Amino acid sequence: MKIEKEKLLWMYRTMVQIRVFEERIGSEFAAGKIPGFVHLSSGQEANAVGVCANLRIDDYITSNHRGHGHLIAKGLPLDTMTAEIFGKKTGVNKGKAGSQHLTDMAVGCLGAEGIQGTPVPVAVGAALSAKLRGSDQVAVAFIGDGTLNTGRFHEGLNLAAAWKLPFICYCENNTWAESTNIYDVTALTDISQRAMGYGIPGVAVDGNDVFAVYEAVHEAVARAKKGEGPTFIEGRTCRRHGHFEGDGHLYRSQEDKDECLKKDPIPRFRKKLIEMGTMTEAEADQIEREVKEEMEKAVKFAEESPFPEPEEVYTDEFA
Amino acid sequence: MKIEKEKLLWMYRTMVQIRVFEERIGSEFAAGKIPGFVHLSSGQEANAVGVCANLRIDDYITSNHRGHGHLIAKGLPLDTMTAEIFGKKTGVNKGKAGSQHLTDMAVGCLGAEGIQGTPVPVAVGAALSAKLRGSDQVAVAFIGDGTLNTGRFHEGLNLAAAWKLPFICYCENNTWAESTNIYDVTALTDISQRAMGYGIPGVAVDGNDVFAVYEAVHEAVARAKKGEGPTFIEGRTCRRHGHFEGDGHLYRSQEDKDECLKKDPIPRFRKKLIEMGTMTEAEADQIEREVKEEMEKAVKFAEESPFPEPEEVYTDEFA
Amino acid sequence: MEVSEITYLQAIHDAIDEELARDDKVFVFGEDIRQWGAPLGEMKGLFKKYGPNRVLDTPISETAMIGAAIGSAATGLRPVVQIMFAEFLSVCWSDIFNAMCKPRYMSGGKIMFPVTILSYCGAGISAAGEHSGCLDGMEMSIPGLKIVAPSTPYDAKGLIKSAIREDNPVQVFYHKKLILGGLKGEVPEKEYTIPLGKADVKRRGSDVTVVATMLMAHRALAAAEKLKARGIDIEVIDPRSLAPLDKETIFKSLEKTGKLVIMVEEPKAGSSASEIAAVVAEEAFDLLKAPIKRVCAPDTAIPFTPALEKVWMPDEDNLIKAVTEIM
Amino acid sequence: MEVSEITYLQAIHDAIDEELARDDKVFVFGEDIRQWGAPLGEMKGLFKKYGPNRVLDTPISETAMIGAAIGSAATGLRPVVQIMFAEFLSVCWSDIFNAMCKPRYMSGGKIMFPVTILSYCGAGISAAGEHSGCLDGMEMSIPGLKIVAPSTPYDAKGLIKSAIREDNPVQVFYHKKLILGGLKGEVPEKEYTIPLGKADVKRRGSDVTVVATMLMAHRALAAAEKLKARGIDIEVIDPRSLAPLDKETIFKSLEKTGKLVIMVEEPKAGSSASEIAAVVAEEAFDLLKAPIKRVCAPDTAIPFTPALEKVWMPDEDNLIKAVTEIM
Ligand SMILES: Cc1ncc(C[n+]2csc(CCOP(=O)(O)OP(=O)(O)O)c2C)c(N)n1
Ligand SMILES: Cc1ncc(C[n+]2csc(CCOP(=O)(O)OP(=O)(O)O)c2C)c(N)n1
Ligand SMILES: [Mg+2]
Ligand SMILES: [Mg+2]
Repeated sequence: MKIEKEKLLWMYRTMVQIRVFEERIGSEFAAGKIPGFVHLSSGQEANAVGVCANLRIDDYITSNHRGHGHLIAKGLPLDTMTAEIFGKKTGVNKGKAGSQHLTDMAVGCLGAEGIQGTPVPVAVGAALSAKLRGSDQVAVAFIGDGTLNTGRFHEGLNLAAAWKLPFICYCENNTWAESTNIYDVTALTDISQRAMGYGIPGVAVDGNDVFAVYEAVHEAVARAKKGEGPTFIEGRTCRRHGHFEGDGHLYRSQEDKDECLKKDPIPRFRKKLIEMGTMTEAEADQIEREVKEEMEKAVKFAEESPFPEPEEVYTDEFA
Repeated sequence: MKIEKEKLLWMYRTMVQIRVFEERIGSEFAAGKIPGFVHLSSGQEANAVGVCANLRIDDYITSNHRGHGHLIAKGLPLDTMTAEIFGKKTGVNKGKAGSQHLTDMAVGCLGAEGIQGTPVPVAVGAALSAKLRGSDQVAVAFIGDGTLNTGRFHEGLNLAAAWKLPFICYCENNTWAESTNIYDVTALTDISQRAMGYGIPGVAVDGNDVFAVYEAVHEAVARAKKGEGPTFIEGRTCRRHGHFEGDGHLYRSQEDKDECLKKDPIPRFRKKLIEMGTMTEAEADQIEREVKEEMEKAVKFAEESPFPEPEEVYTDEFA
Repeated sequence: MEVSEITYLQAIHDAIDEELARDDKVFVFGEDIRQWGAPLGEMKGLFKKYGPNRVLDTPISETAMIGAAIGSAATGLRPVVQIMFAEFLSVCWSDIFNAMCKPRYMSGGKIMFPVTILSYCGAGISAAGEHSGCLDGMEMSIPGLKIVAPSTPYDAKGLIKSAIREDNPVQVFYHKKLILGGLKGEVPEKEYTIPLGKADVKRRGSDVTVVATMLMAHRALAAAEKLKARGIDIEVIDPRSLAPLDKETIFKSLEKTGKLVIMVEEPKAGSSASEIAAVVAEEAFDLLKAPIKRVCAPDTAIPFTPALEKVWMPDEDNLIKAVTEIM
Repeated sequence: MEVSEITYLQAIHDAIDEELARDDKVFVFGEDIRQWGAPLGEMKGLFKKYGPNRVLDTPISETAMIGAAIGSAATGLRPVVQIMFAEFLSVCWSDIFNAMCKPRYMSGGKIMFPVTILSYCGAGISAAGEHSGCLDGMEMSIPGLKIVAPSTPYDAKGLIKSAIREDNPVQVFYHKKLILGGLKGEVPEKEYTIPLGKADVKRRGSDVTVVATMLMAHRALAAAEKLKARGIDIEVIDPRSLAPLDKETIFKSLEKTGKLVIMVEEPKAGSSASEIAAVVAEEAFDLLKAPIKRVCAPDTAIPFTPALEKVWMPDEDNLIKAVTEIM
């Protein structure tokens, strides 16, 4: 599949953005600068980017606790996002959401949900809306493998299938849900098989290969726009960090962790783009420098921003 | 498959019992003698009986709103059941349950549930218990086709599959959930395909043929007892009555209704048993007479029983 | 003003019908709407009139239904979702509590969900333990949710129309016994709405303030006549909205009576009566001359048999007793 | 009596451990117990000690987990099920409300469910809007459910052991901030249990009765010292069980003080404070000399940022203000 140069470069930059963002958030968290919990998506960047490279700004996504990457790929700026995660007034959600509930309709993000499974029916609702309004928008729910066992996944997927909605369920299968391996809590060996219970296509792709992700989603989007209904895509990927920062993921074998480091999607994509002549080593380095600078600014912005005033606790409950 | 004569006769008698019971409950309801709502299972008898003919009294079932047949087949006596449906003190549940929540642990009935889907995880829990206690009991959840779209079905089935529990999900596919056709609210044309999403066998049988049901369940029970895990069985059947008594089922085509009457499992089984020499016409007639008499007595018992005393409203909340 | 007499059922129907006609962003979905017009028939004819893009039948998937409402509301539509029996709300409780009612706040105002949920509630028809409940008090524990519970055709129509126009999630309860009992009442022929959060004094009186909702409002009015014969004059206030609650109307009445009985069709613990009592005991204590009585159901499930269901449900006698005790 | 000082976390652990050892019908299951010993570590070592038939890891399937608890409890076992964060209870609300808490009654006593549900609750660690709530009041609307909310290691251990031995469904809440804060307290080395439904007077006082649970009980005790400096002597009652509620202990205190403040970490509407206030306003009105104050959180979702979360949570100052207002 041919992807324009501009888009390829956007994809590369965005993957780097996510990695830089996540690693920096991780170190800021370790330094005690971030309250609460953070779940990082380092290593899973090809999924967020491969999906969102197929979406317009007015397409919809829902996301989960490991959502930073999805939101960056969908267009949320690093600065207000960082400020949000720092709990600052200038955060995209005024510090009320934090890492786990980032939401911005301006870029089509209906919200990151902390209750596993919820992203599915909510995105299905957005897809329904697109269909009823006669628009050609699509909606994507990002979920993890653990979420496949929630009732909401089932009800949402069935509804989307029955109504042939322009919906994609994108499952990042990093094989772990907290400390629990997906293959210990289902009887499936091939997760994408779950789609068969709904009569819709179930596709498995290498979730560390952004091209593979891009192509699968491209097809799913085309299918959605043709009114042929939803697609379930399993992106086989892995988690470089623990479940949340502070989790030593001792439940994983060293081999599992080492394997994951080796599968890093970013050097792989970089190499490919250079081979393809899309960019040079120097250009790639330049992108990385720019992104780091951007993140530096974002952290500075967040640090220098004030916390919200106490009165803010009473606002925004109702429209 | 060879079934002993005694069991065959029990199966025939039980199917007749269910039909006689349901039709009589229907006419008592029409006569204003029964409070609330009743959902009759006339036409679906081969399912309840084909399943329960494979169960011991200490095996477990859960049931749904259309549960009379399941409970009769599991061994609940007609008299205390009728009294229950009449709301009487002598009812199996003192009149507190009514038609929709019949429960009796003495015969392994963990309860008929009014919230669609609930029978699945509850029966899965009983199967878990059987496994943990090292018993060879099995648990069956009776559900309807509409229930396949509930989150509870999904979570229960996945759990049973993951844990390889001695569990059977028996779905009576009468194609209707109230006024909604199952094929309008899923994208499946073959309901038993839903099992594929869990990595367990999905079997479709003619739910109007008690032999077919018996055999499929027989195999599922054997599989369960061998520790191989759950089976999903779809019994393709049909509803002779409306959703509940009083529903004119105008949403069904006349053809659909006529077809259903023609598929009556009872004359079919009767004919077969006579052909097989298991019983004679006269014996069959005798069984029918006996059952009618039994039901007559049950109704008399219910009618003559008192309502519970007002103080009963305050009892039984806690063990 | 031209008025006509219509049933509670018709009022519900007309409210939805008029809002569907008025605003093409409004659509309605749920189980068994297309053919049945919903189980009790309040949506009869709507599918025929508005077609499959405005009136949709769903599978038995309450969590997906609320999800669909949330997602479509956030993206420009105004969904009206029928979650049949009030108990079924518990099936999608997280979806209502977490996914629908929190993000407005959590997002710092970056999203809004104009969703209306319609549900049947109430006992008295032997629908047994899972199809007879009122969950008003339980839902009052959910921040971000508005709750209305109309007792008359007039209130039903006016409140449902307001609910559909509201930019926040609103739960509408209607009582099965008022539908099946064929309750009638006068309704203006001209369009009208009733603001959420405005109580209605259904009967003026000076001795005791009785706050009662839905079926209980009718029982309170009936009890009022009997109490009058005994020389006790009760004021009957129907809050109509439980959230927001019109405290002022209750406090104003208490200035006159100093005595409060709250009558609702829920188990007492954690009921809407408890919340109303707590508000009064906190904010209008000085007006009180007697204990606040709650006339509620026992803290049990709801029994099937009419012999017990009747005892379970609060009735005129329970109210008369409570009122008399504080006279 | 020999005592030792242990943490709140250890107390939870020991209670479960001892009951697993004592009764082989007891088993525990939930998400991430095997490897993590549950997310906050209160079940560390149990898998190793009791093996895969007594300690089970589940998929993310809360409705199936409650179903599994119901089905196994009805058939001879005594399940202890971990539904992690209190908000996740809303995911299986119907299963708790309908399937677990009704059938005992509906069946006329033909079935029983000795189930213990364990959940974390409480804010103060910036866990944001879906991992910070206390659902006590919401659960108090469920007939048939007992609810305990211990504030000390002693209470936690004694109540959890009783909960596991109880033949009815019991919800146990423990507060994340008490776990993560490493709260310590004395616990007898000899086995003991605390009966459900028995409050504990955590501090004697004569001016105002303060009822407070979990983290709020600690804040009330801290406020008590500050109030003492101002010459106000509060009595702090920790109900420990919210259902059944030990009304007598509260009423007895009110005989002395005549004044009541209830402090709980929930949005005010529909909170456990509302229910307690309503009970007092109904049954002990004559003892009251002042309005019943509820010191609660605002009726909103819970904000993430510590700057706002701190304001959202009821604190000593809020309590001191409320107490002072009714002096
Ligand atoms: C309903 C519900 N149950 C449990 C949790 C706790 N929880 C948070 S993240 C998580 C694991 C999710 O795993 P997965 O979907 O695979 O996503 P990943 O963390 O691997 O990205 C769990 C169990 C939750 N958030 N919601
Ligand atoms: C959670 C839930 N939603 C909706 C209902 C209302 N309801 C009762 S029976 C029924 C249809 C059930 O259909 P099916 O499972 O096919 O069983 P059948 O009636 O055909 O035997 C519905 C929707 C319910 N009881 N529970
Ligand atoms: Mg995962
Ligand atoms: Mg059916």
